[in-house]
Amino acid sequence: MFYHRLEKLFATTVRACTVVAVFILALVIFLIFRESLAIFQEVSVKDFLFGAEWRPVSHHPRIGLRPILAATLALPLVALVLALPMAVGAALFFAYLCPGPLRRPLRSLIDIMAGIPSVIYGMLGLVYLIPLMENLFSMSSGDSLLAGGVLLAIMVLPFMISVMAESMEAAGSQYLEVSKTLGVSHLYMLRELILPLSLKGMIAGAVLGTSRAMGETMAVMMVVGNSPLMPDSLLGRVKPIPSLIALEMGSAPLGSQHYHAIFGAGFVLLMLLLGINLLFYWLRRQIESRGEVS
Amino acid sequence: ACGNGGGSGDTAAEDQNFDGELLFTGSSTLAPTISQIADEFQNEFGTWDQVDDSLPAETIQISVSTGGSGAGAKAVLDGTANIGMLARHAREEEREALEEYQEAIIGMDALLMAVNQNNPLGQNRSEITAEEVQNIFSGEWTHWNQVDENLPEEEIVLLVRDVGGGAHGVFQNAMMGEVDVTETAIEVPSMTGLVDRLMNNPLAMGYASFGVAEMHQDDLVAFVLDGVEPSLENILDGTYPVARPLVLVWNGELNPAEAAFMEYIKSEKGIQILDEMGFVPVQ
Amino acid sequence: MTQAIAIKNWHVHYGKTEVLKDISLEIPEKKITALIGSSGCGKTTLLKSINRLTEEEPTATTRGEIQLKGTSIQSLPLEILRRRIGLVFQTPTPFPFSIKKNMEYGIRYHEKLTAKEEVMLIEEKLKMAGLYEEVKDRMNLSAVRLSGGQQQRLCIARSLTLNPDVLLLDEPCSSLDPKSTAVIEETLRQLAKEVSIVIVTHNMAQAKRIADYTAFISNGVLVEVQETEALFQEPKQEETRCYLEGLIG
Amino acid sequence: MTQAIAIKNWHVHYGKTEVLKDISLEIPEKKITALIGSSGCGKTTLLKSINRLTEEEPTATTRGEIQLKGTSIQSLPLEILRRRIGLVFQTPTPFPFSIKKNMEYGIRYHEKLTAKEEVMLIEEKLKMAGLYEEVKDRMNLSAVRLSGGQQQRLCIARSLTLNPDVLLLDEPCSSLDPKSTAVIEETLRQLAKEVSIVIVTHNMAQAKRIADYTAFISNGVLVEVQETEALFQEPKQEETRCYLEGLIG
Amino acid sequence: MKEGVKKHWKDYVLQSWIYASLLVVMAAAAFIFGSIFIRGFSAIDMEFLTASPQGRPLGSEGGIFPAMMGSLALGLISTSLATILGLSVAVYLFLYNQSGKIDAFVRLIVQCIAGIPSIILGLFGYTFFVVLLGFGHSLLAGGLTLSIMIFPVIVINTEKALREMVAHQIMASHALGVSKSYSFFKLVWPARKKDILSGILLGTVYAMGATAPIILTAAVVSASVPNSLFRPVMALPYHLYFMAAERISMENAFGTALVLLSMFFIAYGISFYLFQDRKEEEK
Ligand SMILES: Nc1ncnc2c1ncn2[C@@H]1O[C@H](COP(=O)(O)OP(=O)(O)OP(=O)(O)O)[C@@H](O)[C@H]1O
Ligand SMILES: Nc1ncnc2c1ncn2[C@@H]1O[C@H](COP(=O)(O)OP(=O)(O)OP(=O)(O)O)[C@@H](O)[C@H]1O
Ligand SMILES: [Mg+2]
Ligand SMILES: [Mg+2]
Ligand SMILES: O=P([O-])([O-])[O-]
Repeated sequence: MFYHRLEKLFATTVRACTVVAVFILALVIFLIFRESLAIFQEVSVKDFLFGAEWRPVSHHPRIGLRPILAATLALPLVALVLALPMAVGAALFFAYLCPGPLRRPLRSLIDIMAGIPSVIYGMLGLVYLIPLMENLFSMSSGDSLLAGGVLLAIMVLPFMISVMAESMEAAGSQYLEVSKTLGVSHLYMLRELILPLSLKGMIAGAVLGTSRAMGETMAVMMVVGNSPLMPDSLLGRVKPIPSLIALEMGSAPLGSQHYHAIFGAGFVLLMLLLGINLLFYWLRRQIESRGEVS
Repeated sequence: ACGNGGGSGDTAAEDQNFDGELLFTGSSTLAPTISQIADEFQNEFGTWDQVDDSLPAETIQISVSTGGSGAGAKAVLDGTANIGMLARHAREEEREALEEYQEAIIGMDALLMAVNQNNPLGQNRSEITAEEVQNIFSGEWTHWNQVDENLPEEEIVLLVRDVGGGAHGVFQNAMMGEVDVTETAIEVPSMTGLVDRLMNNPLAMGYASFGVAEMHQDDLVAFVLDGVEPSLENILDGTYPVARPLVLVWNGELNPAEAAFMEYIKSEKGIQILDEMGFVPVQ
Repeated sequence: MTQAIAIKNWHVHYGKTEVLKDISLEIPEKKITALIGSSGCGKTTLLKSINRLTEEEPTATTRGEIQLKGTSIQSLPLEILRRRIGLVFQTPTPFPFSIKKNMEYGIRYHEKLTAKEEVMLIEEKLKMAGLYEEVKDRMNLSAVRLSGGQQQRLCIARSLTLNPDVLLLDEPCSSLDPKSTAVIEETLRQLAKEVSIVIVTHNMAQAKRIADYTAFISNGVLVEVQETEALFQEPKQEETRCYLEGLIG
Repeated sequence: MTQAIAIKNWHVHYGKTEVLKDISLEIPEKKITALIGSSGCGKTTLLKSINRLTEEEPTATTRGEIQLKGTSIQSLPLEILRRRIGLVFQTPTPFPFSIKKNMEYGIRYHEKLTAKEEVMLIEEKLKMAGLYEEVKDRMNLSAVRLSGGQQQRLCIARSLTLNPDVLLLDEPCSSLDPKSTAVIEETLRQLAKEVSIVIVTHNMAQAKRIADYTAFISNGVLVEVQETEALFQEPKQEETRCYLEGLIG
Repeated sequence: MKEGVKKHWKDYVLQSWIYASLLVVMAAAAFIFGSIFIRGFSAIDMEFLTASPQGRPLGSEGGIFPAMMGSLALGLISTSLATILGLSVAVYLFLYNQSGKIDAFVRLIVQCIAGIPSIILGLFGYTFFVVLLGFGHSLLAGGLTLSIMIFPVIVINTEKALREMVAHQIMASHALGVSKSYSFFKLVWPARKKDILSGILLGTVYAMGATAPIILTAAVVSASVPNSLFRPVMALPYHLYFMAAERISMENAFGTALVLLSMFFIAYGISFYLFQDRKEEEK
């Protein structure tokens, strides 16, 4: 009998693939770490992370990630500040105010927006956003932290909306009917019941959005100017880790100091994002366990 | 074509190993030219046996990629490309890293100190000194009025190639010496991109490849540097200080297909395209 | 006997299936009326009809008339109607806030009270629902930490904060232990002095214990309604008898 | 009286909560045994234990022994065990395929029959479940389009295709109308001539009507088991009496 | 007052906030889709869809056919690999695993892989597939790298599809004593295949839109239609990046963007349709 015999093979395949999947993560972390190890033999971890200058191929090479790291953190922060209020507002609409027939088309639209490849966003940024910045702020060149932040905000917005709307629905839908029996208006319910209930969902959306923004490469690279400066002004130019890798990796000779330094930067980024994801995982567990109590 | 040293008995075995696809990687300055030549080559012959009847009847396929001169050297080193394109001399380390380093210089290029045609400085004068260039690119001077009191107090927007670009090293060595280029400069990942930004920003200054600048003569002002005009002759005889070679590098012997195409690059046709693209061919 | 609510030839369809068929029923004032019937016969739907929650169901369509003290419920603004008719669901549905906030939720929307008046109102209603003594010292406790029975009484108290004329309860004790059930039954008996109550129950014994009148619904049709005693002793309809003897459902 | 199944000192934990505590119970052969008890007392868990479906629940751990005709169920290969012990769930669980495919599902895995034998087997089992006449002309109809009662009978028939020795039913009639219920009850009475049946029910009347023996479980503990008549007339335990009088649950 | 609705000032604030947000989102959507459609449409003609990039600089004329094929090939390879891996993990969690701890652990890992930024995957793909395993800059290396990127998406989407499977039906299948593979192939797959497939399709377009992972592993500026796993390929997103960042031709960049976006719409259309279909069935 075919299926009796298949069972063993199927079960083994399924198990083996799961093990492989688990090992992929380990392999990624290990390899990136291994390739970056050499740089820490030349530069101390502290100097690497907090050194003030990134000049890997100068006559006097200096490998300091401080301005790069600061930009890596500043960009998603700017994006978050811009996107969060709008994401919450729009998510409320999609979860509780959207008229029935519009619901699915609009939600699909948001999903599609969340899936647009980032080069397309980058191209639009290059063509429309940068000249706009130049005109608005009379900048001599529109490439800037702000341009990157705005573009990232637009990119993560649909993603955050979709995460938040889902969690808002999950958090509030069981109380809708009860609230109605108390004769209160829809808006009253939204602000007194749904908003407080969605708090953790909103945090989750914000965290996930931030982590996306932090790892984003192509779009950001096309609008931030890529000068390794401290992000001390919104209109200043910056160079975050993903841009650094994309720009410099191509030319860093295999095994050179520059090459290892790039992997070092990549490892820092990887750790940052894994950290954020663990945080998110913990947060979601909190939310779920709260769900059980009620 | 390649030497027909092998007996005809080996042809079958050769056919098996024959590799009719080539990948060039490296200089963004050189890439458009090589792909142009490759395009002509493919159109003219189609299959390898048309080039040389000792080669099998496989379709000619030549891919060209960019990433800067550094990427070219690296790709040959890690074996991901057949031939690397460099818009500078290969560095000592790069030569040493390759066991059997081989190169061919196919042309010359220069870096012009250029500004937008509406740039205040460009409209005032046509000359610049090496010292001024150094002051500007090191970040000593940040506004145009520091270059010349009569100019408006507006920011100088510096455009440079990223560290992977051949131009980066050439400019550093020829103009800056030990002084670093300021961090406030905008890094553009290709020469065409750099020139494009130059054409669109009246406050910008940058170093433009002679070849690329040629194509946009009307939109740019290229300065005479320390009294030397960036002309064909001055570049060829080395009087213009920021000149650079266009180099193809590879490791070991060329295979038959590589050799056949290399021949074509050096042929009349190749030279003509190089010339059309604004570079100075060398034999 | 005055009526709190009069239902006249009431029909409800979900999509194409008719779940309530030509129901006509009068709910007497300040009495407890029990609705019994097998699962899926339409009891919940009838309760929802009375405070127009059926309107929130996308597929539901209704026909007929329901009056609250002589006024058609259609003509009343929704908020006023739902203020006057409270509804408590089968599963306790406290909001996941503190006890205090649960109680304030409805009040703050409908009324402008001083802090003191509010505290007093909340206290009064918790007492009416028989919950006050148990929670008075921990009003800031999250309501979801209360026991099931306490949660259900909190929901009743929350409904009472709006001073409704009618209170509808949908199997309020089905998920509770016997002790909580007894407390809630006592609470309802007390409340019936001031409020008209309709209670859906699947527990015959409970209907016998607390209801003044009992209505039996089968398959969307109102089979009969009588004083509770009479209905259980001598049902007029054969169908009711079968149901009570456990032959159906 | 021979036993089909013997449960000995059986414990089940979900995570840290013990939901079945030291259950010892014997299921007589070719009789109907009813399990009664309030919601959440562990009836479903007991049924799942018998054909080792508890093993599919990630958090469940078990202790004790269960025997099928004298052999420990642990020692039987899972496939054989589940073939010999069928289980029908509370909510009808037809697969979203045609009636025919639903019936073939189990057969095709366990046996190699010719097309003709298969058709005959399916026909026979549909007849045993009292469904044949209603569906014989539309075997290719999607099973989800059947009525609830028909779906449930289909699930019974599907279990029967494997010729089980024991059939476990978890409140099979709870979502059905009285007529379907009557049909299924009749079906079960017929089946009991050949198969040992365990049925969970929350309907006392149903237990009275069809069960030979009745076991009462409360809070994970087996309170008592007797012949049905005896249990309902004179329960030995006070707790059983309370439950039967409707004081609990 | 209409319907007795009392509006608090906070209600006005909330309402304006919600609608302002909605307006911004809709305006952004309209702008993005509008500009790409309008500008992209004028760039697209038969030649654009069927020819190779031409002109000087390369890509300023001609079409994007090899890039379309390259992207399809990358999508196909990455999807097949990721599907095997992703489906296995989802099925393992759903049917086989009986430990809550393993479940949580595997989910955490999948979540973490989903969180690895694509550029880091590119770095990984370069060191592992390109250099260590010696696949070179190639279709295979790019496909493998992309498959790691989309595999968590497939796990998550498949999981979602499986979770909609009524738990009781699975239990009923177990109760019939059949094996798990039988349950999967005869019950779960027929019942949920449309959802699973639409989840996979979304993974495919996600792979086809990614740039960062393929820069270092697979993509080149110019190559023929892919014909070997060990050759580099052109890809739509990288071509788009090249056109836009190097300012070769904004018109063609928009055209490429529109083609890329159309693939998205087609995929969403198919999955929308599959979804619709299922809803109908359930009635
Ligand atoms: N929102 C809905 N859409 C479609 N059908 C519904 C909906 N709500 C209820 N029904 C159907 O209407 C019928 C009556 O449902 P109702 O909830 O009123 O029954 P009930 O008497 O309260 O049952 P129970 O005792 O199980 O609570 C049932 O057949 C049910 O399936
Ligand atoms: N998978 C599970 N994980 C954790 N707890 C469970 C699980 N299944 C059941 N329980 C718990 O075990 C207890 C017994 O459940 P069980 O389903 O056996 O009760 P039951 O007697 O069948 O109830 P009902 O009459 O409502 O069907 C309940 O408290 C239930 O909440
Ligand atoms: Mg109900
Ligand atoms: Mg149960
Ligand atoms: O030609 P580049 O090396 O400067 O890109």
